[in-house]
Amino acid sequence: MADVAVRQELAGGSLPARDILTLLAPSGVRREDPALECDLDAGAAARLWEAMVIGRRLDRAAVALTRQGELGVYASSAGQEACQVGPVLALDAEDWMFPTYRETVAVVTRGVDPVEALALYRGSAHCGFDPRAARIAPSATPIATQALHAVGFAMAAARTGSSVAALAFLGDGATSEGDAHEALNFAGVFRAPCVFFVQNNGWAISVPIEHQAGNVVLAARGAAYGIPALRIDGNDVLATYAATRAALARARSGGGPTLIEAVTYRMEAHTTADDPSRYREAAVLDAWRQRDPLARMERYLRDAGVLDDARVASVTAEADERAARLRRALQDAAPLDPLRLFDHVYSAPTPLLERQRAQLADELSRMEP
Amino acid sequence: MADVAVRQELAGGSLPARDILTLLAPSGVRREDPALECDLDAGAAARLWEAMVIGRRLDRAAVALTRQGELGVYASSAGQEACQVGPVLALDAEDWMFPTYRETVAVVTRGVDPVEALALYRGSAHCGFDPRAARIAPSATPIATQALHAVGFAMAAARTGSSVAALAFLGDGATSEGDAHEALNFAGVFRAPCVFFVQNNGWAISVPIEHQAGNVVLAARGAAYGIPALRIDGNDVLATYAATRAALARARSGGGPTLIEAVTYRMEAHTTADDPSRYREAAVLDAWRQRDPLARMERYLRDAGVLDDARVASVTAEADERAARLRRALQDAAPLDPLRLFDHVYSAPTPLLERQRAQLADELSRMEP
Amino acid sequence: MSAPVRLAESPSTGTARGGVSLAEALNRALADAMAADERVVVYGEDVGKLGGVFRVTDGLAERFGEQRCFDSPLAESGIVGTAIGMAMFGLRPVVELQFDGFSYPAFNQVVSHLAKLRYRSQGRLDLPVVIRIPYGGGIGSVEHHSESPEVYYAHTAGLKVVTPSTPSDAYALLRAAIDCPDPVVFLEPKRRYWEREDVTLPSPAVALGSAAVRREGRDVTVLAYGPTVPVALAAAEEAVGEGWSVEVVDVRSLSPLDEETIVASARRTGRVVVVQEAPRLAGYGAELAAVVGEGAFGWLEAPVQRVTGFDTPYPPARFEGWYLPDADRVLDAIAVAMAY
Amino acid sequence: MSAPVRLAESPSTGTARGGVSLAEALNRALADAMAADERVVVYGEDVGKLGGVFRVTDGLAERFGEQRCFDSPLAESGIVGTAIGMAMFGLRPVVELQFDGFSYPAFNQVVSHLAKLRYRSQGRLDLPVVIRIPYGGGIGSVEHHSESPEVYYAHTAGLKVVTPSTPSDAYALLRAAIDCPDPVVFLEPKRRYWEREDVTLPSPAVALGSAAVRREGRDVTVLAYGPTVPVALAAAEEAVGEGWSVEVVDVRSLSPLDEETIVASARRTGRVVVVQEAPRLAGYGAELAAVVGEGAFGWLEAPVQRVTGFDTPYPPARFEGWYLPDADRVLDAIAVAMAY
Ligand SMILES: Cc1ncc(C[n+]2csc(CCOP(=O)(O)OP(=O)(O)O)c2C)c(N)n1
Ligand SMILES: Cc1ncc(C[n+]2csc(CCOP(=O)(O)OP(=O)(O)O)c2C)c(N)n1
Ligand SMILES: [Mg+2]
Ligand SMILES: [Mg+2]
Repeated sequence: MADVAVRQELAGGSLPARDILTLLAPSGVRREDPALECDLDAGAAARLWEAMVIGRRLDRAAVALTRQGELGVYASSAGQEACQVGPVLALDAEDWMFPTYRETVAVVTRGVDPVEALALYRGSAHCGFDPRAARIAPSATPIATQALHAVGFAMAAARTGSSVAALAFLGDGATSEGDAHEALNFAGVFRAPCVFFVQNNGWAISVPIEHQAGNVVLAARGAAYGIPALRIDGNDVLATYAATRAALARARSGGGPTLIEAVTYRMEAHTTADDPSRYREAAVLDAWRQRDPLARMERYLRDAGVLDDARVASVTAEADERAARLRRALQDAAPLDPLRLFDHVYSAPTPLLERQRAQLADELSRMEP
Repeated sequence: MADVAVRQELAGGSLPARDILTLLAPSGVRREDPALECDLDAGAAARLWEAMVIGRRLDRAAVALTRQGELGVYASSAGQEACQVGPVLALDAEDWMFPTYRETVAVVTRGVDPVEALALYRGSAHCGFDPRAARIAPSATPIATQALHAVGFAMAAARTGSSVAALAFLGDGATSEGDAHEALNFAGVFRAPCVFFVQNNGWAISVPIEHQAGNVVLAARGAAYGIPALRIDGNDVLATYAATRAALARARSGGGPTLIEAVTYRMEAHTTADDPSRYREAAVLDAWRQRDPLARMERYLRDAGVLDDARVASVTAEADERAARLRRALQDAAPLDPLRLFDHVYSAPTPLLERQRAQLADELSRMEP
Repeated sequence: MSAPVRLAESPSTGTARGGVSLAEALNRALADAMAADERVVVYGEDVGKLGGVFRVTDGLAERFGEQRCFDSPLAESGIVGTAIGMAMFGLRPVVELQFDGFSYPAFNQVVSHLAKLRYRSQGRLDLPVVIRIPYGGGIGSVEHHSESPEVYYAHTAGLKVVTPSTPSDAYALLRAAIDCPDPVVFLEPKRRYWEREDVTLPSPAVALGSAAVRREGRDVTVLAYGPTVPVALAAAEEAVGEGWSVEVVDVRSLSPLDEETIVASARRTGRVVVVQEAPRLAGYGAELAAVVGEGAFGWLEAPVQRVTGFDTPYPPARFEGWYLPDADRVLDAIAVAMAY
Repeated sequence: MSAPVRLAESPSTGTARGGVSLAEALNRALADAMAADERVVVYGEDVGKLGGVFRVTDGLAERFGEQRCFDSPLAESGIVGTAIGMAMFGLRPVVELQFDGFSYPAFNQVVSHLAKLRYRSQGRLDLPVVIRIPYGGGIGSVEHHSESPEVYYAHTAGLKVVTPSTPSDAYALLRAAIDCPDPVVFLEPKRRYWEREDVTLPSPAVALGSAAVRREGRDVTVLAYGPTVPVALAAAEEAVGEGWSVEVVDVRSLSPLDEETIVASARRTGRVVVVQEAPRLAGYGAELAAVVGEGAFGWLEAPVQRVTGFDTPYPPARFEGWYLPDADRVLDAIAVAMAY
């Protein structure tokens, strides 16, 4: 944890260094924290672990599928599983989440088929799932933009008397964009039922958080907007779950938005196209491996007696099976229909698009043998 | 001060209500504050008062000239003279300032001829003064954008080992824009020698600060960026001067940026084209008149014995004379040369611009009798 | 070219001068849309209590309550970004960006999301968002208040872009825009806000994507839109004195473009002049010229003439009378076309 | 149209394949400019230690120190806005916006300030800022990484906009852009980064504002720029088989536009095809078509043909082979022109 300690120190000048709230020590020992209550007993918490196991397995498969050319590129969630599983499982069915390209594990945890979740990276669709059915906005690539969508969604919910809330995922780098600020400010002004979940994984591609923010304690932003904020251990799925759950409850009861900074670490390259050896020492990963979100949860569940070798094996087998299904589905995927290129630009095609569609259809017909 | 009290209260939830630092009570009584030291004795401070008297007089003239059609529109500084005079007189000769459309008094205080300062509002030039000579960036209209210019300027100064600092003016409404945030964050990251002077005058056109910001204590933003921040009485010119002076000294000594929130009030309409009766009660102005920046300074200087009726009369006469000169200059202004329209799009004209210039010249020649 | 334009009078909401002003027609369209569909919400800077700096939203907050019409913080990206989120929820936001020159901070949200989310989601997300932008010059204002950004939006696939030139079109097009499941950038020719037309609202419906022949003629077609339509009509009127019969087409919908009406007119007359306030290089008039060149090649008797603003930033107010295309300049272009 | 493009190989910095790649030429131009003038500073996201996601800034931080080449926070408006301030101080910033689709957050700073500050200040402020933007499709990337935003910039008076298509032009144009006292939007055709040319750097100087005839021909002129120049050249080569002699003009400077070279070529051949990756409506090709229509009216034997991307948002990677104009499509357009 040298990294986090350094970051906290850096923050010292401008803000009393805040504790990082943790419910589960890296060792797997359960802690209590009055600032963060978790109502899940070990039995109920097991599904958090299961989702992380499955998420990590699919994530690993996605990296491999990229090497095999089935995906064009992929941004791994490795090391951040607790940040993606906890908040998602804290959502109510009707809530919406607003992910980025980093949140594939979050998207599949919400129930989206991995094939659909990965269409973006396969290059077969910009968004492979149905946002309305999944109650997930299409994963946003332009940094921080989705935070405003989440706030607008939440404002609409509040204005129409709905009790639905919105969950926005953001990276640490994203907090530098103007949109992140405007989102926090709109949320503060309108007391929008929106939870901002910032995964501070230490990096924005090659730029470390220390070069990204004048105060590396991102939770310190909350006060600027009159928004309650907390800083939690992002590798502790009990903490990510509990913090999000409490924030959603506050949102639903009219208490407005919450900013959660989850301190975690990006264990993989930025994407499969990135070469992190150019900008970071592999050694730092070791410290973070000691803080692995899955290992500590497994330890905790085993100690609590809700997990044994058999269950571990069966969950692992299920995860493998899902990964295999994903692989098969991609390998067996039907060819794409080029003419779909023209669909859904508008609610109805324009004359210009009709002409262009006809042109491509003609070209295709001329190519036929 | 009901207004400010209310605003402080509103802030309570998220931040310990901060004191508003004041060196000169509305009554004109000088106070000491360990957090804000002012090295000017009353004798030296008199020039602050003089600049405010002249600024207010010119401001009033500008409003009148708008009614007479000499100016197209004007955004008055009335009530905010202390915010514009104090910071400007705190600058060193080599420093640059980055004003908005609101800062006409600041611009003339820096030494710009009022005719040049008002060309923007006359519609004769977008910027009537020479930014390099005045060391003032052209007044920015797109809200908050100038803050980034100030930061970039300061970054450049720091990188090249210069001891020049930058002063950025911002309104309260401006703090909602993404650019304000990006400016604060860049300044924090690069420890840019830049002072952000926010005139919280309570309004962004018709929108009160309470609807603008989730936390109406704008100084609370500083901590988010690791930037020292302070909140001062914006109608106290000793405070605006001293705070800016200290911030500039810190900037120059490598201490990085400072955020100053000056709590003040917009006494006039947003601009001469605005009708504030649609959105605010005239009554609220009374409370603010009790806090007039000029009156309290005059009281203080008289009590200190550096000001008497004679000097008041002579400064007033000089202010009147400057206003008269301004009026005459505008009324006697030479007609504009239409072909100047094409100058300075690029460092040298393009063939297209040459053609268009010739076209207009031809049109003009055909119009001649 | 005319003398420098003076600062415009403020918008009248009275009816003393008879008829309906363009601003009033827009106001009525908003009110009727809000009354007809409670999913319609209106927000932006100063649109609530103040009723907008041009009073286009006057009375809406009072009538529909501040849940349906309200002031936002001063942040255009925030305005458009939250409107997108509201549309995802199921509302139909109509947001105002206060001036053309202040629409740019929202550009990323407009281009990267508003325009693309339907496509991105394979048609699963409707984006019924209207962005109202008062645009164009001629009101004697300071910099950034007189821009003609139509190309930025028209070139962006996924957006619809319309601009009315009459009060009755203003009403009909705004209603159509609000009813449309696609995002619409609604460009309001601000110097025409106070021009009046003797019309009873609601005016007849107008389909997005259709141009209108405003005046029939035989010799030359003038293509104009938004603020320059009255300029084109004035030139057409003056042309009568020269013995030229000028057809004026109000393009009205910049995206999609009604190529059919435009090409048909060009083929009829064989001569075309296009008019825009924006600078010439890569302006919308280039598209009109290109479409005419493609569709009426064999019919053209003269090259398409472009009458445009100059390729400078918008000049200070006292220069704008020389900058803006006026009837004389259009007439000059007609003369050039006729001389072929 | 070709098969779907696969994810591009990563940029090579080796010289195994001989010659200089476009990315290497840019890297060399930056290094030479920094060595020649200490006012030149380079920054942006990931341009420091990483050397940029395309390695165009590789080695600069190491060689010139982190005062001269450094990473910025993730904020494009911040990058351009601070560059403007640096230019006011007297530096010559060259900033990178990581991808075309991520240039939009900076749009307000670019359009409202960078383009206008010289004009606003009556020539008292120089704005020697270069904004480098890797642009265009064809690298098999995810959404927002393949946009062609050239019209947004070219239509903005006060900006210069250039786009090289060869390594030697890349070097020369970037040096010219950095030396220029005006702001330059420098569009780098990212799918050409790894194409090599046998050239010795520094390559001969090229003036901003000049087009280049890349291949002479008699029958048809193809106007292309940036990534589509090689496409046009390939089509010209194929056209030989049909007996058509095709001239290819690399427009290269989108603003200002070298109308003279273009019109001269159009008059010579009498037939013109324009090629762009961007959607057609109000794209840059419309300007080229309009300029040709105006300047070569009496010479044209056929309407100007526009070969463009389709008017959709940029499609998913596996569709881009069908989306992007390729040599076959250009050839089809040549055939149409020749059939008149
Ligand atoms: C507006 C914008 N600018 C630049 C990029 C390029 N980019 C993609 S990811 C990334 C870093 C994001 O860092 P962070 O927000 O910390 O998220 P992480 O990747 O660590 O999850 C950048 C710069 C982008 N996608 N959008
Ligand atoms: C980007 C942008 N959006 C909108 C406007 C229109 N506008 C001009 S002044 C103003 C209010 C500014 O309020 P504040 O920052 O508090 O400054 P003040 O006018 O009170 O000095 C607005 C919305 C603008 N100039 N720029
Ligand atoms: Mg990160
Ligand atoms: Mg204000």
